[in-house]
Amino acid sequence: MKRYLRISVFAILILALVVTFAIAGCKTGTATAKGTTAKTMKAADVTIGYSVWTMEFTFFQNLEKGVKDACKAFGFKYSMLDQKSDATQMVQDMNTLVNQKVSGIVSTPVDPGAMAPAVQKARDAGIPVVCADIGKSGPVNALIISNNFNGGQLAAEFLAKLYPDKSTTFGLGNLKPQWTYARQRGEGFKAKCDELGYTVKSEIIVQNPSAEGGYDTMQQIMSAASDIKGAFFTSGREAVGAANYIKSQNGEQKVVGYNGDPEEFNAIKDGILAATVLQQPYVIGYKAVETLKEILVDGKSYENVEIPAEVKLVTPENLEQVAKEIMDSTGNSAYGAPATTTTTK
Amino acid sequence: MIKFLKLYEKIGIFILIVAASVFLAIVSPNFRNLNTILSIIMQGSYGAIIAFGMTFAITSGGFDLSVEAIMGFTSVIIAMLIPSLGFAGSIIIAILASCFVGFLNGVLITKVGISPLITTLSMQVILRGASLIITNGRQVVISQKSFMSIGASKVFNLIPTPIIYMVVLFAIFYLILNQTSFGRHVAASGSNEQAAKMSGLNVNLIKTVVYILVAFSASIVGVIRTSQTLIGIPTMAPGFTLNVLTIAILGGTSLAGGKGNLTGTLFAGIFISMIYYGLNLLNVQIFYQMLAVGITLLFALFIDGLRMKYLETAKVKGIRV
Amino acid sequence: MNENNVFIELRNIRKIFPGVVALEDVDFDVRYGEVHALVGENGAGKSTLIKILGGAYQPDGGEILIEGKPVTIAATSMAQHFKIAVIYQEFNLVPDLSVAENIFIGREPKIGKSFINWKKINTDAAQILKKLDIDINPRKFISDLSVAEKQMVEIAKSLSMDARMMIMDEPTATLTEKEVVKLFAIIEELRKKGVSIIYISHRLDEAFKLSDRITVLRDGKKIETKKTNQTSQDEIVSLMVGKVVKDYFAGKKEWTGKEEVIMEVKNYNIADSIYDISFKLHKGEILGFAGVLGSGIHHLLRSLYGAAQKTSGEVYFEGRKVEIRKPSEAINMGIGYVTEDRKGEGLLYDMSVLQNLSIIIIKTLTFFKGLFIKQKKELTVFNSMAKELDIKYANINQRIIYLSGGNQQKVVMGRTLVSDCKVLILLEPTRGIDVGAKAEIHKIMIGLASKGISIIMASSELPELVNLTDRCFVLYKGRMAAEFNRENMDEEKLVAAEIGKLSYLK
Amino acid sequence: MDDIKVGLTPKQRAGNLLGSFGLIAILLIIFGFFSLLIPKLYFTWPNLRDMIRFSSYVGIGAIGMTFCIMTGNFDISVGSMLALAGVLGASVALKAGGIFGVIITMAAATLLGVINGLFVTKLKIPAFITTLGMYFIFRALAYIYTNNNPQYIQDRFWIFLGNGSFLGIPLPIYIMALCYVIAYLMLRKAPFGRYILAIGTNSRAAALSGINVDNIKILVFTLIGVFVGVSAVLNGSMLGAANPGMMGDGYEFQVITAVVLGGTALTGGSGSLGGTLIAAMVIVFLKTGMSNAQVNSYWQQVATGLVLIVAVSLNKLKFWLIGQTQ
Repeated sequence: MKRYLRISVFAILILALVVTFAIAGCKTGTATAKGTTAKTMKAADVTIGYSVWTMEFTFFQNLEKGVKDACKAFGFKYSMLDQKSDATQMVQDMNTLVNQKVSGIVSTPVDPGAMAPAVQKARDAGIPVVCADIGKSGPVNALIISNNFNGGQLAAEFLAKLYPDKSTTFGLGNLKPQWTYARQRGEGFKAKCDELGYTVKSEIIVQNPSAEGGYDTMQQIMSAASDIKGAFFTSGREAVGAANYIKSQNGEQKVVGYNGDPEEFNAIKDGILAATVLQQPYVIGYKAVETLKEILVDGKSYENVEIPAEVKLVTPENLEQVAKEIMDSTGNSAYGAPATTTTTK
Repeated sequence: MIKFLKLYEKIGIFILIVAASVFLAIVSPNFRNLNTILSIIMQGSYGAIIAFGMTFAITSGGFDLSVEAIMGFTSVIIAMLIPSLGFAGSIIIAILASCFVGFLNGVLITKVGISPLITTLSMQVILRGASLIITNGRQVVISQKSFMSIGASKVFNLIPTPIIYMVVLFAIFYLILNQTSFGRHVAASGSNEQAAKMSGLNVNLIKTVVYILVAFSASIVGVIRTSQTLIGIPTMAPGFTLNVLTIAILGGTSLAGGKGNLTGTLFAGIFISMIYYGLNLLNVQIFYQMLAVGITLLFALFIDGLRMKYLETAKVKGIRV
Repeated sequence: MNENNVFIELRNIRKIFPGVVALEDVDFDVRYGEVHALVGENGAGKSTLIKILGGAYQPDGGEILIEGKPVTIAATSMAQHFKIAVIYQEFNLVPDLSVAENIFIGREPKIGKSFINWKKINTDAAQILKKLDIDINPRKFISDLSVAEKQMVEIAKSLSMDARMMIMDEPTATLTEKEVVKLFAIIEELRKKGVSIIYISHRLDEAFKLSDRITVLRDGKKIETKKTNQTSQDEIVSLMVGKVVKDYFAGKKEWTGKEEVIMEVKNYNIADSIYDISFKLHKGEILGFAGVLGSGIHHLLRSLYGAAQKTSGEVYFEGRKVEIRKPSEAINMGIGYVTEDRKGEGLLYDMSVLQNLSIIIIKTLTFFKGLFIKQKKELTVFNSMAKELDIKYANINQRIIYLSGGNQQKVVMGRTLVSDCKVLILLEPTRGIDVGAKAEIHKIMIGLASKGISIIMASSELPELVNLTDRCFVLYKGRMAAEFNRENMDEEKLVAAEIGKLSYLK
Repeated sequence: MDDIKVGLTPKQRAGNLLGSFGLIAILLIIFGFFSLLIPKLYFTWPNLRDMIRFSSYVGIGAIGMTFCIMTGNFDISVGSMLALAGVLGASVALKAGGIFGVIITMAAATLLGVINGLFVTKLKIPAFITTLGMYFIFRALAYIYTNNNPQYIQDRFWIFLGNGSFLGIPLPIYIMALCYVIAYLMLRKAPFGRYILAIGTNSRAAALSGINVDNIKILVFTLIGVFVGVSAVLNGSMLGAANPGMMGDGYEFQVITAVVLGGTALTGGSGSLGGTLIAAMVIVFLKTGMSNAQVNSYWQQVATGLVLIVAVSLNKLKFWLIGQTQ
């Protein structure tokens, strides 16, 4: 009996809710229809929703800050959701934002291939979508992305300059296979090495996407090819771990990273890491909102546009200068403030 | 035959290692290099050390899914405290804090009676969140370079320190499990909890101490890994827990409890490292590495099942085993 | 040491379980250096009494005095504190620990504070085992021991505690003759040292050989304590059996012995337990099996149901030769089985009364080719069976563990009956249920037999066998020891045959 | 002498009430709390609709797991199974069309379930370990089969399954409801349900009642496959792609959490499908609420863990109140 009681209570509650919403939904539904037909909006009415890959990585934290700061600058309201590295959550977040009736969506997708239906839904609801970094699928308005391939090439050129001897060999610490976009960095690196006549002697996947994972991978690369002179790691944290392994072995090998996270800046400053390819997550985030502003407020049209974001090689020579530029443009220290004093988000 | 099967229980995994070594040594000259061998053992040590603790937990009839979060937690605490306390002080506090987490696990499991699965799974999520909150989601760079000597130096300019830690901890855990009354009480609690209680053992206390030991072993690895990279990493070792479980089970520790095989755990840790490391060196794609782990696991247990069956029949037939 | 000094005394001990008074105002005492035998039928309250002494149960009334001082034995560890050791029938040994470790668990000799002194623990254990003249390597694991060896380890364990009182529950049930002799020598030695022993056994001759006094329990009450040398086995047997209320068994129909044979078992053997058993079962017959622990009856009946494997032998059912490899085959043939271990393998304790009753036949009460249960039909079947067996329950969705023992037993029996079985195998059908319910179960059995269902019943309760069965076989150590029919069957003869005293029969 | 427990003490009544309505209460509290806190974002029909739609991902997969845990077993391989079935189906859909893709996904998952079941019962390897091995093997096969290329799902029929709606209610909700109705019928109205409960509560008694324990176990693992297959179809549809590395990552723990949170005992023998469904919704409702309220994502993790412990403790409280020991 109790079971039937329980089921019926639950069913009645659900039914009551559905009815409530059905009535409420009819009213609000017509309201939005009007909203989307309007060509342009006032800045004060705009809400930007941002769906971030994860807030566990410095890179994405900086990207998020760019999005948030841009919203503040343009006078937009702002709402952020965290995919927590889960593709299903990513789609869910996109839907949540549509339901929140935000005016525009910025997404940094964990699985760019798996967002097409969700993007379609947003566009059907009249909400423009801009991807900030990583990649895209579906009818996305714009994608702002650093040139991953080019970044890899820069790393190869840097190592080539250090070792003019063409018989020199290098190692490559690549990312897990499911992160297809970031593997372009490795592709760029390999292509450039090929072009310049160098050999990538050992390519190993970092099993554990974390600094200590890079440490392990460097150890493996050194076992496989002990005569390499340098290595490129396609993600910053792993590069620092790898460089620390070289240091612990008192090795001479040069490690180049990719991202420009604070720990990389610190490591370059300390002479542990040779160089890194700087992405500008803050700028990417900022630009994404700028693009949305042009669509929403200025009434410009973007469909499936790719906007490249500049990547830059950071070496000990230009380290201080780059750090200053970052400080000037974003108000953030490239070295990362001590954790105790940083403010939340 | 029976003697061999009995022996197999103890060293079965060792046979796998020998087979794998011979194979690798034949296909790649890299493996005839002492440094490579030491590197493989070193990378096996991280999983093995935590699996020592996990072996205790499984022996007592439970398991612990919060170990990877405990590693990150340790790492973060060290990084935050090192500027003010120096590395000795911060390591001690970090390990104590991790042990306290283990204590909480133990209390929730024994006193509140929540299953180990839910307790430690929740603890994993909570602790990850807490570590991220402490550092604001940042990785914390450690500026004290001498700290690196703990996990990244070599003894006699040859043997990496993690291997030393692994051997020392193996000795300690082995002594605790097999030589002390406490260790035998752990086995008793997992083997027949009712009998253990009837014999006057404080099973709740024993289990709580076991979860403290797991947390302790995880925090040791947290310290080693933090020292190697000189970064406090709140999200350290994602997905490592399943690896540790695999090592303990492959090592021959029975999930039914009561039988902990630390020697097996030690070798299984090295074996798993051999698969990943060795196949990496042979440029075998990561997918085939996973396949190898899965098949080895099933194969080892299949053989173990055959062994048990044989011993059972032998017993029924009256052969003294 | 004064022989008459009382070590432990129980006064007015009461223990009530839901639905059953297990012990009612029992007085009992044990002196120093005394072997005190405790006898009674199953369900008389012996186990409850020793569990109270061992700290596993708390009495609901009365008091316990040790050396004249009132005490509470609040936990098993407390019993150890008072140096009372209990050797239960279900062993409290840890299978994955060695013999020596089990003997000294919780009290291991140590080097320093925590390290086990393996040398000492093993030599100490070896010493104790040697004292018992047992040939077991103390380094062996318990899981590798035979049942008898485990028994000896249990004894060694309590010896090592320097116990002042030792309680032995059926210690010889699983031992060989040689081992029994050893055990008796040990008991003799313990007695000399002033250790008190409570000795529980179904084998009366053992009790007479060993004990100083014998206490008889029946239905939770103490009947009598006798000095052993002032009584006889016959007297004790009659005290144990008591006056049977013959009314319970009224209505038993006349069985002629000329009914057709429904099942025949020929030269049946099971490894290590049953040797060359043959018998015939007739339609409408109640066939009894008697025997003490270790007689192998349970193995035999389990294997007839397909729940255990025979090593050789033939079974004929309704004239056809059959192979019964698993319970479902037996069920399909029309053989039902009611276990003696109701909790361990009878009750589906998380499930309702209704679901427990219908589990065997549920696949036949379906429509759409076995997809859906005909719930109305299920209810009808349940109601008629509940009425037939007079099962008392609050509602059909009540979980079965909330029913009393008697009603649980009726449900478990009903489960088999609804499947229209022709042969019903009942193991200890009235174990652990109260007197009133016992009578009901007996009535049901008689009713079934009158309807032409054949019943094979194993019981350690002699009145049951004597009054219910048409024929009764007694098994002793796996072999057919005696066969009785209604005319020549009485309880004393059964007891004598059960304990292997066949000479008594002549 | 027969004592029939008709009257319950107030404590036991409270316990029963807690058992029946505890989890629903938690769901309503969460929903009510966030509705009051952020009414415009949370208390809207589209939000509620999508929260229920997304609970189908864990909710459907958890049906098979509920059965499995009821028999006292575990299946760790469901996440990898989801990925392998998903990529197989998606690759077929590219060549032969969506309907075939969906069929292949379902068939593959079912087959993988059968394999698990056979390994567990015939080789006598404990389910936990067998499925741990399969966890690695299935995922590896998914990678190898696709050579690590995401399989895009563009077929309109397949996309429609996860994203379309009928009468204003999304299809996944209908599908989830259908799955639960079927599962409910199996558990409560068919002999099968009795069998799995019997095996979970007392497998020896079940065997003595003539139940073929091995066959029922194989069937249970097969059903896990079937429901994971449905989940894979819907998940693939919502994502528009089957990525061998991303799909179903961490799914096993989400599913087991929902089952245990729903009140199914890990020791087997008891549990409820309704509990599992509500638990799956609790998790989604809580996550969405916290995200919408802009709770710091680190604090979200802490809160999720705490809610889990509290919810399971309530279940313990129930047993304590009823005074029932297991």
